[in-house]
Amino acid sequence: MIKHLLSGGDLDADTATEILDTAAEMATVAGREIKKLPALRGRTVVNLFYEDSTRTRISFEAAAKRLSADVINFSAKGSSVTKGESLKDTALTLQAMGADAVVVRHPASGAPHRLANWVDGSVVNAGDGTHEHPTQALLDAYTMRSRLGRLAGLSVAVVGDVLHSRVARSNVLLLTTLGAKVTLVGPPTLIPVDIAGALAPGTDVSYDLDSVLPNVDVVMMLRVQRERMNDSYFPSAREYARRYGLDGPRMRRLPEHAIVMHPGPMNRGMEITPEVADSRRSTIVEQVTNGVSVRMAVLYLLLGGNNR
Amino acid sequence: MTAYLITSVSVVGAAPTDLLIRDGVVAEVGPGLSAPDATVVDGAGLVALPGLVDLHTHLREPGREDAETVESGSRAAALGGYTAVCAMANTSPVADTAGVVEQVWRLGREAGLVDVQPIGAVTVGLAGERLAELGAMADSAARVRIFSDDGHCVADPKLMRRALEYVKAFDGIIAQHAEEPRLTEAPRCTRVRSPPGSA
Amino acid sequence: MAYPPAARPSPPRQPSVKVILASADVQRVVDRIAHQILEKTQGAADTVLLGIPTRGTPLARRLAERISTFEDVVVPVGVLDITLYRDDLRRHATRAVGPTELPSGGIDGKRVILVDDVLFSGRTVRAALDALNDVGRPASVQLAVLVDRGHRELPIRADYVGKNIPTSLAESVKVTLAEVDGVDEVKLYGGATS
Amino acid sequence: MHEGEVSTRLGLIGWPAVAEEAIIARDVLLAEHVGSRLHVCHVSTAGSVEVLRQAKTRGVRVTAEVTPHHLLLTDERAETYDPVFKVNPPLRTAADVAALRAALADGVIDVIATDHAPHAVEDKECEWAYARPGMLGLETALSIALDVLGPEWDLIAERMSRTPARIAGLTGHGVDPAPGVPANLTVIDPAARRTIEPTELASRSRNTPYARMTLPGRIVATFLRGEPTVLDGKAIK
Repeated sequence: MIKHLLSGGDLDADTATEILDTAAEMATVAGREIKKLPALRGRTVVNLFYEDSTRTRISFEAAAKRLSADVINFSAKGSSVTKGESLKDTALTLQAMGADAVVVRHPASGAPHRLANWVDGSVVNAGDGTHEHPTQALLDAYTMRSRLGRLAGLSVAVVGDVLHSRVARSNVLLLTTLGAKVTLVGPPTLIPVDIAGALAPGTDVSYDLDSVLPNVDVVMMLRVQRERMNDSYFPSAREYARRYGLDGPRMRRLPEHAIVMHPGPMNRGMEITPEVADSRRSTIVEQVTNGVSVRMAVLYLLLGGNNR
Repeated sequence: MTAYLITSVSVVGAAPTDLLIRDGVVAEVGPGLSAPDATVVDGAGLVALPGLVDLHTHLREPGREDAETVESGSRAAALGGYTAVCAMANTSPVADTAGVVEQVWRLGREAGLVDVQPIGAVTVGLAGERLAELGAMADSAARVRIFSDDGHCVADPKLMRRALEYVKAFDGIIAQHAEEPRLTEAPRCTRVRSPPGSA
Repeated sequence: MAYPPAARPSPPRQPSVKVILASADVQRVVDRIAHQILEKTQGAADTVLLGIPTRGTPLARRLAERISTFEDVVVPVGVLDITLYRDDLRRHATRAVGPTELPSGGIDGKRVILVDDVLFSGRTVRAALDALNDVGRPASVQLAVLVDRGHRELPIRADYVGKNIPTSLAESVKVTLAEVDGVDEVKLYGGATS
Repeated sequence: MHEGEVSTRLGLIGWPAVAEEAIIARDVLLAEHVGSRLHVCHVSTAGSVEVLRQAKTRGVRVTAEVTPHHLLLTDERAETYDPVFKVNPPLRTAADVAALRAALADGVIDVIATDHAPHAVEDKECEWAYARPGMLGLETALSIALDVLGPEWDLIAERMSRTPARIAGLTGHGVDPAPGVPANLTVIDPAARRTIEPTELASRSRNTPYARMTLPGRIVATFLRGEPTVLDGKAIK
């Protein structure tokens, strides 16, 4: 079993499948009267969040508490102005407090990897800069599998600002490992120049959303920051929505069984319209619930045994 | 000054020979030399090269003596086989005036380990907006000949042209840090750190 | 059967293997336990069988099937995974979590009979009781095991025992079942030859 | 770091080769137009080599330097996110390294220059994005030249002594030891091999990218105008 979860690429097919299967078992806990399992009793999980993200933090907090772990939230809303503590000193502090696992979200890519050098416990990457967000990819895969029954052979379109998307990177790596075929769609300015070679061979790129929609099983819409406009990645929000937004008519060109996913939070009216977000194809709400089960599975598989 | 006799050394890869150093110069080069007053250095299997010269070094002094000083940098250079190094201008204060370049030059002489030739900034404060007093630095005791905003690119084409032209008067050279800043701008990634006292 | 005197340290040799229950015996023992359950529970009303993976699960199904052939009563069967409740979780690499499937009628107010292949230290049963506690509130809990090899470390005993096998700690008991291993058999390995 | 497959995989902001090549192309044209000399610092890409080659064939008075780390290391080093490998211009690809080595051999690149950039520990022991770019180089440059070029002493003397001295106008330096010449020289043991230990370096900083690497060659002695600055491998003062 692995010690840290820093990238979608850390997981081979068997390990990833074991996490998804374990998550399925963990999901049954949610239906119980007593939503508790003793597996991590006495373990300490620290949520170290340098970016405010209640959605991800409460998901990890719920997961850890359901497994009876002690949770310490450490939201370091520091700013470049305050001369605060370095990442290394924060890590040594957590180490001194006996943290068994550190769940870290940080605006700088690679921060979790540096942290892993300074703590003995396990490090879980909850989103680092524009690099990766592996538990998001796992809950996405879990959602696809539970909705469509399989992952191998699935055709998945990931649409939007791939260049800055840690969710896209983790998904490309994990889905390819699990045998799905990924097509990246978006304006050329928001697709990295050599994404296939860099991440996963066999990844396709398309600049035309309408040509891709009819033959995919999953379309994952990525959040697009409006501020990107000021950096002229695209001329205007309206043009972006017109060419790459998922609206009703486009949704109806999807195959009957196809599902629509979004990591949230959504820009309704930008990359996705309310009609699509609230349709029965949309898995946006269940992605959140699945997130807790998947994170329970990850924490259990990292901390449950003596994999020191 | 002590004399030194380096025996059976290969000068720049040539056949091994003896090399006598006396009064600051190479006195003799040839086989079977003898110099009773000289300290002998066994050069068997070794290669003698002209002292290395580094066109591009950061000695950090003045300003960041915690990272390096002219003396510690000079010592590292000597241990690397250097006898002269050119010190870049991105110190604090920036070496964009005769005063600072002379300070660096003097620190080099005091250290006495390698010749330290200061490089003058092309623009004031390395900001890429106004030419620094290149003439004053050229005429200073440091006799600056190379000018560079290294660490930053002289991005404005007109200013770069002016700089290239202006230094022709004293046979100067502009050393460009080639990086179009508009293509390498990183988005303002604010350096987040946990606020003090919240650890 | 008294324990044999401590053997002189004999030269190391192949651990001895002894077949305690051949496949026909296993089937007879299962039938006997089924009858005992029917007798003790007066017809197995409001009773649920929960198998403890891995081999408790097929045993529970066989018991339910035999009970329904002896008397016309359908005893619901479920599976209770205890991995997350084990007290030695931290001593081994992380274990895979198995499925827990409760019968549709649930277990609240029911008589639950836990079924496992071998009763030894009793720690598995304790974990099963913890797991049971989190999934419902049965009226009562009983325990049926194919083999009881002694060496209890907790105050736990079985209500239905297929075969008592006195063993030394140097020995090990291996139960194989057709559904899992292709053959019904109980073997005793190693230690002193009785 | 270098914009390419590795930066895409690591999610780090890339610094494309074209950003260097565009400026070099512009500046050689400017220098040619005003008829002045230009020196290009730390050339790092194959494309830059081609721009310089064309300029030189047109007779532009341009000289160029390459650093030891751009002759030896590639962008894969950033995969641990250890900022000791963060430098500006960034480490590039194997193809760039090969092009730089060839250019150094055939003279399109005139000199090796270290871009020795000491940094305090706290400026390197942090997140990649916040770390300051730069690597130590003075104490390892000749070993890397030997490693990359082999025992080509004349070529090494040309690229690391004669030509830089001429460009910088440093009379008395860059002259092969011969009777009457100022005794500015260094003596190297080419057969020696040493493993780089950051704490043993004379520099006040430790940010060498060659930690625990074994490199050929060790400086035995260095003389500055006849005075020894290094004897028996140790600094005199």
